[in-house]
Amino acid sequence: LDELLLWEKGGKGRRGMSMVAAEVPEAPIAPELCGEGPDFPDLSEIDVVRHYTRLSQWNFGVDSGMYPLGSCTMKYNPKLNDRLAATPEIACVHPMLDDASCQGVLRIMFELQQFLAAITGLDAVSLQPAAGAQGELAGMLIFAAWFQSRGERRTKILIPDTAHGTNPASAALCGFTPVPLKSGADGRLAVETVAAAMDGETAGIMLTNPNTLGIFESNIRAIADVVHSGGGLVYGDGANMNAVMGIADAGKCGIDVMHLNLHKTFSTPHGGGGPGAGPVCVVRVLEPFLPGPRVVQDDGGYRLAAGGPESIGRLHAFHGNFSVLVRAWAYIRSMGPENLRQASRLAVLNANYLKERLKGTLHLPYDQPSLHECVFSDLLQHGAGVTTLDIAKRLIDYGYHPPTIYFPLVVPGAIMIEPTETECRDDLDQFVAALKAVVQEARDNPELLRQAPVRTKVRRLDETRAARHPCLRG
Amino acid sequence: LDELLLWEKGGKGRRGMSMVAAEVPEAPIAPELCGEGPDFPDLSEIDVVRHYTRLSQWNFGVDSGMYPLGSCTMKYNPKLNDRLAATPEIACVHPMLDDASCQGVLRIMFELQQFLAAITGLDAVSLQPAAGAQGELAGMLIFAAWFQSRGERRTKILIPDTAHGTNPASAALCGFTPVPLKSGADGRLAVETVAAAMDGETAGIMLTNPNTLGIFESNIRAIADVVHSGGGLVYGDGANMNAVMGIADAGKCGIDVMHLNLHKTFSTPHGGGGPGAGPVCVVRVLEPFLPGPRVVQDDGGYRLAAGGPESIGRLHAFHGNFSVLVRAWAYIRSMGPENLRQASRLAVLNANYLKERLKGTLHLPYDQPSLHECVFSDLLQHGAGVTTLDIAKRLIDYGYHPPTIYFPLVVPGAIMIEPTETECRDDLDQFVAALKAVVQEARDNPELLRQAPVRTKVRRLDETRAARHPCLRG
Amino acid sequence: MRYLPHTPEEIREMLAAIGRSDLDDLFISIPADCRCDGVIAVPAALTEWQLSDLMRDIAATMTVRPDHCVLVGAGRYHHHIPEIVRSLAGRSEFLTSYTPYQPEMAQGTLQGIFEYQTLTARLLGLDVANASLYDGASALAEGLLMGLRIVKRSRRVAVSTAVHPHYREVVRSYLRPTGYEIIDLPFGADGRTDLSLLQGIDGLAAVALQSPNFFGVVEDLARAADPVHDAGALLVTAFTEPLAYGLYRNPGQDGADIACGEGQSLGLPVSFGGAALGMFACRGEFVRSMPGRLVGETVDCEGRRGYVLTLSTREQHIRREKATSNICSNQGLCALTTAIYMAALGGGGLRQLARQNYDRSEYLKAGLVGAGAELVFGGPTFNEFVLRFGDDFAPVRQRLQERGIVAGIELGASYPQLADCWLFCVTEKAMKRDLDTVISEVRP
Amino acid sequence: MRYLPHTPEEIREMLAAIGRSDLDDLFISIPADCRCDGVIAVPAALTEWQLSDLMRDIAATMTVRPDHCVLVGAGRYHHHIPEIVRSLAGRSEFLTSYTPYQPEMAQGTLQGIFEYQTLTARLLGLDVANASLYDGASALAEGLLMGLRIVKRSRRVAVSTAVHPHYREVVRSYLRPTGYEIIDLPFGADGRTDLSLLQGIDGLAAVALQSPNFFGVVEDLARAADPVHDAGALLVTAFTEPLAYGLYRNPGQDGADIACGEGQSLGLPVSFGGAALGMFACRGEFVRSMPGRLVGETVDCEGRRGYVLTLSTREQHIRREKATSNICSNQGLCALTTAIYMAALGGGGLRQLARQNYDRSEYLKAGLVGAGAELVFGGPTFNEFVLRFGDDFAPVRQRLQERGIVAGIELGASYPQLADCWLFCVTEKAMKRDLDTVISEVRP
Repeated sequence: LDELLLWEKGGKGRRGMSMVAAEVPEAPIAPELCGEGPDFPDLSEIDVVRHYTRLSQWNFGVDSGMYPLGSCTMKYNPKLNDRLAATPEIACVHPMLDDASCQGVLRIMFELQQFLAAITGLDAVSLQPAAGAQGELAGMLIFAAWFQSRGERRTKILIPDTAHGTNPASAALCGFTPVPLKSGADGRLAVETVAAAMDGETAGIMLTNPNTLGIFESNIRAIADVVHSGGGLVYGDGANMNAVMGIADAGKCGIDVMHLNLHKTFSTPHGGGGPGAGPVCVVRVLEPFLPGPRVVQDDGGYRLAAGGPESIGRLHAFHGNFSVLVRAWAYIRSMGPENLRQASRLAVLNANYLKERLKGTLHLPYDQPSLHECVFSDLLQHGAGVTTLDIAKRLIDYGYHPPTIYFPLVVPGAIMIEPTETECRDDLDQFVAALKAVVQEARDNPELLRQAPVRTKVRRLDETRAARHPCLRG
Repeated sequence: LDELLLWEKGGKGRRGMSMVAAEVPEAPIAPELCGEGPDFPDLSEIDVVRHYTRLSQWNFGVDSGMYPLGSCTMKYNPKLNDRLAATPEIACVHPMLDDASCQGVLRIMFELQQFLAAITGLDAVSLQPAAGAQGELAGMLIFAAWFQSRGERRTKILIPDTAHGTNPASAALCGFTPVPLKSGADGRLAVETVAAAMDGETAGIMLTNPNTLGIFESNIRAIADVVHSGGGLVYGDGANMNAVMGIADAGKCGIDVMHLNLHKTFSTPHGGGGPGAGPVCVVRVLEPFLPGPRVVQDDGGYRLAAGGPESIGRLHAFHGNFSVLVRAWAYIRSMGPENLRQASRLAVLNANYLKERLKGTLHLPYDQPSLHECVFSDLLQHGAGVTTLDIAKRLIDYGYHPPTIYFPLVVPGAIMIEPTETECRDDLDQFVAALKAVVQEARDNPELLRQAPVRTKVRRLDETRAARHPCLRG
Repeated sequence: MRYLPHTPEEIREMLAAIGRSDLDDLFISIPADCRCDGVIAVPAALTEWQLSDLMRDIAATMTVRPDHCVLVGAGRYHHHIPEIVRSLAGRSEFLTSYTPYQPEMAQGTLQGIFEYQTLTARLLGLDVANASLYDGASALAEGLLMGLRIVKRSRRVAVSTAVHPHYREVVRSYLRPTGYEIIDLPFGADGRTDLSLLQGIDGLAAVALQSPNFFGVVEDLARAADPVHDAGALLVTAFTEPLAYGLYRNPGQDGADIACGEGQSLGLPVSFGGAALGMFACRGEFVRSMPGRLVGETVDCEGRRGYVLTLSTREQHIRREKATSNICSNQGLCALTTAIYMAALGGGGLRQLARQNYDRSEYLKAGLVGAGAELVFGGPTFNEFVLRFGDDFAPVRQRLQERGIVAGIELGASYPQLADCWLFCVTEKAMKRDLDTVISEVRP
Repeated sequence: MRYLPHTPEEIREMLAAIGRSDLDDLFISIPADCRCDGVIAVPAALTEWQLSDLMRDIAATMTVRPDHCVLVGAGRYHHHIPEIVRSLAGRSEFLTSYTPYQPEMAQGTLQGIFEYQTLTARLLGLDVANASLYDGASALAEGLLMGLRIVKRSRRVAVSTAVHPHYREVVRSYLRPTGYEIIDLPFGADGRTDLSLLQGIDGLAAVALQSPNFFGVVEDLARAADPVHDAGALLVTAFTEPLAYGLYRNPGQDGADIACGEGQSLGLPVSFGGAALGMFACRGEFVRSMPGRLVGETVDCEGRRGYVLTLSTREQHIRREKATSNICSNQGLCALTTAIYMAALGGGGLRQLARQNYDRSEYLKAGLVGAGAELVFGGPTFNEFVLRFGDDFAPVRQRLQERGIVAGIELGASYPQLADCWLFCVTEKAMKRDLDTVISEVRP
């Protein structure tokens, strides 16, 4: 059952929303500046309600079922936090008012800064970055500003092949040239690899830890020592923080700068692509470089403190995705220290349980102690002429969102599974059963997989056509 | 994709909701009175969220599409009114507090009483009945109390074959014996029919107007005169008020008692079966018989006035489905007098448009000027061996909720369509096209209809088995 | 108007299609003397924003606010409601659907109600529960009418005077026109119903007790069942606070034939008493005499499990005047809401929550008795109890109300013999600091 | 904890299945010297009810409340938001889904964003819009970086000083490390940007103007386009109040190559400035240089229309360091929300609403000028304008704030030359009676 596009519906003169009555006379306006207004369709309220209700029904969310998208931490998004973020007194605060009018919201931001520092083991936090990639950008801008403040010119940055995909682009935006490093056969970066690459032109390293294979970079302290002694800085991509809350301390690992993804570890909803939030945390010495303003507390209460002369400056017109920050704050307040740690422990338990149960069904390229996610490949299915893509699409017919596929690049045909802690064992068992059924089908009737999905509103879409003949608007 | 029953899920010790911390010591309790607590499943919050999210996805509502269920007035349910009814200060009011603490909610009830009186043209209103059928019951109790107060014993009640189905049962609950009356070939009740049946043992008549054929009982004033002059009362079933707001005046029609369905005419959501609200409206002379308490206004503000000695007494522990009343109040305030009238005019326009466009496709047993709904039958499809039920089920595959079927009983194989005013012409045209396509299929491939529906979670369910071997719980 | 989609052009075209010249033409079947004069006397239309402002102004007039501590029960109970209950029950597929007459399009509602029936039957300890009735009061009336249908040729029911006074009023309203007789059963010094009267009554179809009753006192149902059954009657038990069965024995265990009452406590807002939920359960043998909708499990033509409305031969649209009731709807969304609440709470949670209510209530009870109040009834209670104070309590209550605590209600209006007795209710929402405030205000 | 489903028994069994003895065993790969000391220093867990109470207490500390009349814009605008926008955008299938990497399971998000792109392109008068960026400020930075990519070998951009000061700060942050030069363009007495400087600048990739600009003044974009293009640069226009294009000519009509700005006005709450929405559109020829996600229409293997993320060869996960931006998400739900708002408003509604803003703003402007204030800039405005008062305005503003009206902000912090100048904003939410109150307070 299809739903037309908005502008294929409606009739001129309908209205889907109340209009305030004119209380004042119409004012004259210069005709040469006047436009005609955009060609939007006119709809009634029920048209709009049905349109978006139907659209929503073609979407799969965490509330619909398991979403084992590796590296994305699709955990349960508490409804309570949505309501709290919509508290009218909070949702109406204008960001250009004076601090005295904003004490409540400043308090939330101040506390969240403190909480994130405590969770990472780092010293200072800016909440401004609106997403993980902007957090990375903030980190790289801090790198650049640091070396600039020291009068040094360093142009290279080391990035292992198990890091997140945004890292090279973030580094490049700040003028750094990424230098790829190969991880070892155990899926970890070796100290020697770093030592060999580190030189006086190298600004530092961007590590994801645990990395995208779900493996903890056990050599991280030694690696950090090598980088630091070469005059470089260590960037830790904190997107996988869900594995190690209350367990690993980024500061002790030797990390200087780290961003967090509140929409991953801290349970804020992904919203079909955003808004997220990517706060950046730093060690004390880098605090002056953080983007401003940040919230400080003194006798007068909470206030916004602008960035100093070394600050990289603003990254957002105001304070980042504030309504996302409120949700993350609420999540941390709901969990407390014990439950945050337990969440990580259970996330890792779930991933290891899945790995154990799927071993043999799917090829496991790195059979290492892993944390919150595990990476398989389609190697065992090559005989049947079935690919990772086919397996993923067939899983859809079983009611699951597929895992992350073809990432990390270090594993050909990767199938990267992150269950998160909010899945219970029964659900994991059902997922295992579904995946095994798909793999059995791959043997018995591979065409089923190649034709999949068949139970969705649309079947496999022609992405090549979309790119060759772009139709980007109606 | 199936969803297990609640108790097929879960694990003992999970919790889906916060528990307050114990602040006071545990108190002793008599062991012989102590139970073990019920055998409920223990679930986590995400279990509960997914369970009910999935369940909701198997339901069709007004927000999903056209719901042309005759006699049920499935119009758009404004979201705004849901929010207003949930206003925290309103949703928290305890009904045992004194009037001074309840002025706001009493004001809403008082105004709604006034509004409903104005809309019906009757004099006094009780909001207590929790549904249309309870409103009917209230009406019949008023009939009984009226005759009792006059020392009369009347045992019969006239009910035409075009009245709503609950009427006989409501009358019987009050000890009246329903006397069925046949409507004429034009779908209307003739004055002579009533005159012939009216006698000194007859308490009155229960009319639905417009009746269940969608036809206005044009003889109503003469009928009322006959009943009144025979010492009887006239009950008007106001379930079809959506046809005549601001157009027909029940008081002028000679109606003494009438209930309204706020969940039909006044746009409150049906909730899969309730809560509804069925206020009862009466002429001045019957006011003392209304259920109490009602809200009155005097110098001290609004207050609850208990029923007097002639009142039929309470029908609800408190004030009926108050949160439904708030929504209806909000709807009337949003619409104002012009839009209420226009809603009826457009509802009737839509029904007549559909009737015109479907004439010939489906058999129209009463080709009369009709109001908000029209009744067809499957007569033209008998040749193909296809029934009303098959047509209804096949419509489901086209994405529509079927019309009301096999009602009213006066039309064999009835298909009763009420589009309501909130459907736009495009949507009516699409519905007509779907129904014509189904009728074409009935000619070309009747098996398609008999097998329908095929696009739903379950196909035709075995209702006989459900009744023969009842399984009413897990 | 945003709810009316028709453009003037569409109206013209549609009128043309049906051969009418204007909208008024559509109403030719309505005689002139049945017509309205002028416009409807309701206020002019408000925009969404004006109406929101108006509601805000009305809300501002409410003197007892959401953050107040309201120590009042008497049929409606303030409990915490998790956000998920609100958000799930508010999903528009549930909210905007009709009674599930087309089961293939309503499996959500139907499975949800089947689960509600199951949880309700388990909670009440009976074999089968219906899809809900309007509220606890009408459920009790329907329960007694059901007893009168089952116990043929009986025309009497006995109702404890410790049943909620409003429930008794509704029972009277329902039974009056058909001339059934209602016998009042008195309560004793312990606040429990005195059943000694029963022996002398002939033709008794049902005996109604409420437990915990209006005074919060838990009736000794186990000992009541035998005398009731010996009198040839059914034991119909009512309740206003089902949470009690998380801690106390349930009606089914104690021999009730029919249990009926109010489900508001289980996840519904107090909301001035409605929307309410009549919960209704009975022993299996009586199912065909039950009022109200029932959902049953069955299979579809391919053998898949599914749910339908069933046993509708009891109902008005089939049986018409011979139906078990005139009811044709249920409180569907309210039933679903309480099912969501019960699912979120779970069995373990229900027990803990009931404990919290009991312990806090006992804490206040003991504290006030310690401060000089007299406990009016000696029987065991759950989360409500009745006290008498040496001095006039009204001014104390007024002071407490100014501090945001609503301390009980006075019983004289319903029970003249209990004038100056105050009914208190303590739920998990009452914080110790508020209870301590009440105690210290009372202490001389 | 209600978010953690594992029972102790399940944990035991799962550990047994993977051959570990306890949960700590799972972390053997983490060296001891990388471990946390003790527990995380965050406060103890709160129940749902405790957290709700805490939020209520925090809300109570906010002195500017939802019913206040806030005559402040400067980048965020108070507009009415219909309840349907909130309730539809809040549907959990939208809210809890990820970036639509699996299009077959995400047609809702994808069609919704395709429609957003379309409405945005139509609103801005350009050929193509992306799926959104973080906010207006970073959108402008990305727009200028895009200009620098398109106009090869250019290393300079010119930015009007009448662009929102925070936007200019963000531009500086983004451009600083790569050494691009930013040239400030001054504004004139009419509040419009003075473009006469442009002629002398070499190697200019882009010129950024905001319209309406920070002072609320509508730039004469039509006359700006030629000199900018003559200088070999792209015209990049920013905006903070897209509602203006319901009344005024849109950037595309006036020759803009790239238009970028903030979409908050279109149905998003002010919410202390976030979540925000960076709207971004450009001429069709530049689409492959665009940053951010794009949704395109295509067909499935059976020919049915469907939507996918497309042109991803521009993006970081394919091109890595050669990508057009490092962005890998969008403000998906914010974009969807504004699309819902634009759909509910419609073209006719947008025009009416823009008129309401303009008329009310002109009413206050004229009223205050009549009461003695001086209009600082002579150029035409939309819903914001700058005034200077003869007497000290701060005490007047304080009195108004006590009456629930927040009257403008002072500009000295961002523009020392505009100390004692006040920027006012009037939207459709400002009622005439509030505007009259302001005027009468100002009148000597």
